[in-house]
Amino acid sequence: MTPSGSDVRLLTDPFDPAHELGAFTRVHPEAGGVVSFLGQVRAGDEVEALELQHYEPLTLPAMKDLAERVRKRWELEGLLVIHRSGVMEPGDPIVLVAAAARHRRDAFAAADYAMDHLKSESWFWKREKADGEWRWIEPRAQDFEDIARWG
Amino acid sequence: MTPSGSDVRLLTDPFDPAHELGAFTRVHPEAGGVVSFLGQVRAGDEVEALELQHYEPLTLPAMKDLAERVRKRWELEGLLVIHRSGVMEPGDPIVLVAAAARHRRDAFAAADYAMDHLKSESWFWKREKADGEWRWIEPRAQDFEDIARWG
Amino acid sequence: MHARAELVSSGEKNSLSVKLVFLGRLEDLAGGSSRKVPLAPSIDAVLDGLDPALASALREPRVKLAVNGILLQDTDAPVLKDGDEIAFLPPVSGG
Amino acid sequence: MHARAELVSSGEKNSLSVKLVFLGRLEDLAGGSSRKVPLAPSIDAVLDGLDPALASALREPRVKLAVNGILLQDTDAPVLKDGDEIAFLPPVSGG
Repeated sequence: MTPSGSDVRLLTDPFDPAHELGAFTRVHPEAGGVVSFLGQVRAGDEVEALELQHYEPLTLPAMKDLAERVRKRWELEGLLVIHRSGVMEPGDPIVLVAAAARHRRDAFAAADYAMDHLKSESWFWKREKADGEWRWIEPRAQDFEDIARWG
Repeated sequence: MTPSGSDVRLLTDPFDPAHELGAFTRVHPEAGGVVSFLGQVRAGDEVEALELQHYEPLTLPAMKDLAERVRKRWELEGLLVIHRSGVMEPGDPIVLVAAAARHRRDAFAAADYAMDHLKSESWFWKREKADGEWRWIEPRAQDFEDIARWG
Repeated sequence: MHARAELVSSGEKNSLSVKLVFLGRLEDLAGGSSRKVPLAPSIDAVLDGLDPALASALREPRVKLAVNGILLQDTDAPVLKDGDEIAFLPPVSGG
Repeated sequence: MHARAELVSSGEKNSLSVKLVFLGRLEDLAGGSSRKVPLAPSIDAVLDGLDPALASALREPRVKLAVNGILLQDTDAPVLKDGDEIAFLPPVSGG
């Protein structure tokens, strides 16, 4: 927990989103609503594995900066940001963002904004394994559109 | 589960949102993202207890209708709607909505829409206990504004 | 919480009745969540048989009605029969 | 995954060096995630000492640079010193 009450973590090992979300909710009983986003490695595609690479001196500090911006923009009781790095398999959790607020609209907007900006700005490089071959993923135009929504 | 893959429940007993969300996520590994909203009885207000009353012939059928509308409007892998009825205490979960989708935007919009419409349209009557006195809650103008966002 | 009325009245053989169900604050006004009253041909006639203060609260335009779980439109004036359940639904609380 | 470079070089006393860190697809091009190269006064001079194909990929405008964890602005041309860590950051993957 930072002084502002945000919990921002970069993990190299698997995590249990239900457990994390339950713990987050329990410490914010004064919040009327908690909105969460869980991103996981999609099963059923041809992707056999996914690797996220981070750069230690930049990645976590930038995640914490983003959390601060979210806290300033909306009235929240708490904010949780957990992001995996390393090799993951289909069904594995990649990212969990949760925003606890007295008012539902704040919680939705904060989680949505945090995800758009995590996806497009964060210092993560991604590669996917398909047919036994690893391939680096380039940026997607959709991310820039998502982020433009926030003005 | 209905044929369309929505899980809509009206419960008169407490439920564990982390457990429900974990189970929902596990049956939708093909979804890239899961957005959830958890509404709980706010702690720290003067409210000692909250009671939601439902009317059996209308309440659950209307929740199922809403779920169908959400499924038609966005491309989802799954939709979970759990709503409590009966007497609850501060910190108790009231409502859990979760939308699983291949694409993040669909999951956010579906959960947001479902909550706006659940809150404003659902056949629930609410009373709160404060200072030992029960008081019925009237509709809020905010709900009509929330719902107007969807056109 | 409120079970659908038994379609066959379980009371005395000759007492034809309808069941009134009061939701939300109407429960407090009615002094109970439901009540059996003698069958009358129309909802208006049923309301005429109630305490005038309660009848007036039930006639408020914001109070919606359902007969046997089917929501009535404003212009609906159903003919009642023995065992019908009439629910009086004040505005939902939202929030 | 990539630890901040030790500010005091742990190698031989006389081999002044900088550490290059290659992220994403640049790791494949460089044949490794990091490399120690002899100290040169500027980033340009360091790049001039590399294989031309790699140097050209590292000079792409979309590749950002960080020195000791501080992101460089386009016009920054820092004077390098022994033990500095230069990271080459291609566009992040998003999605």
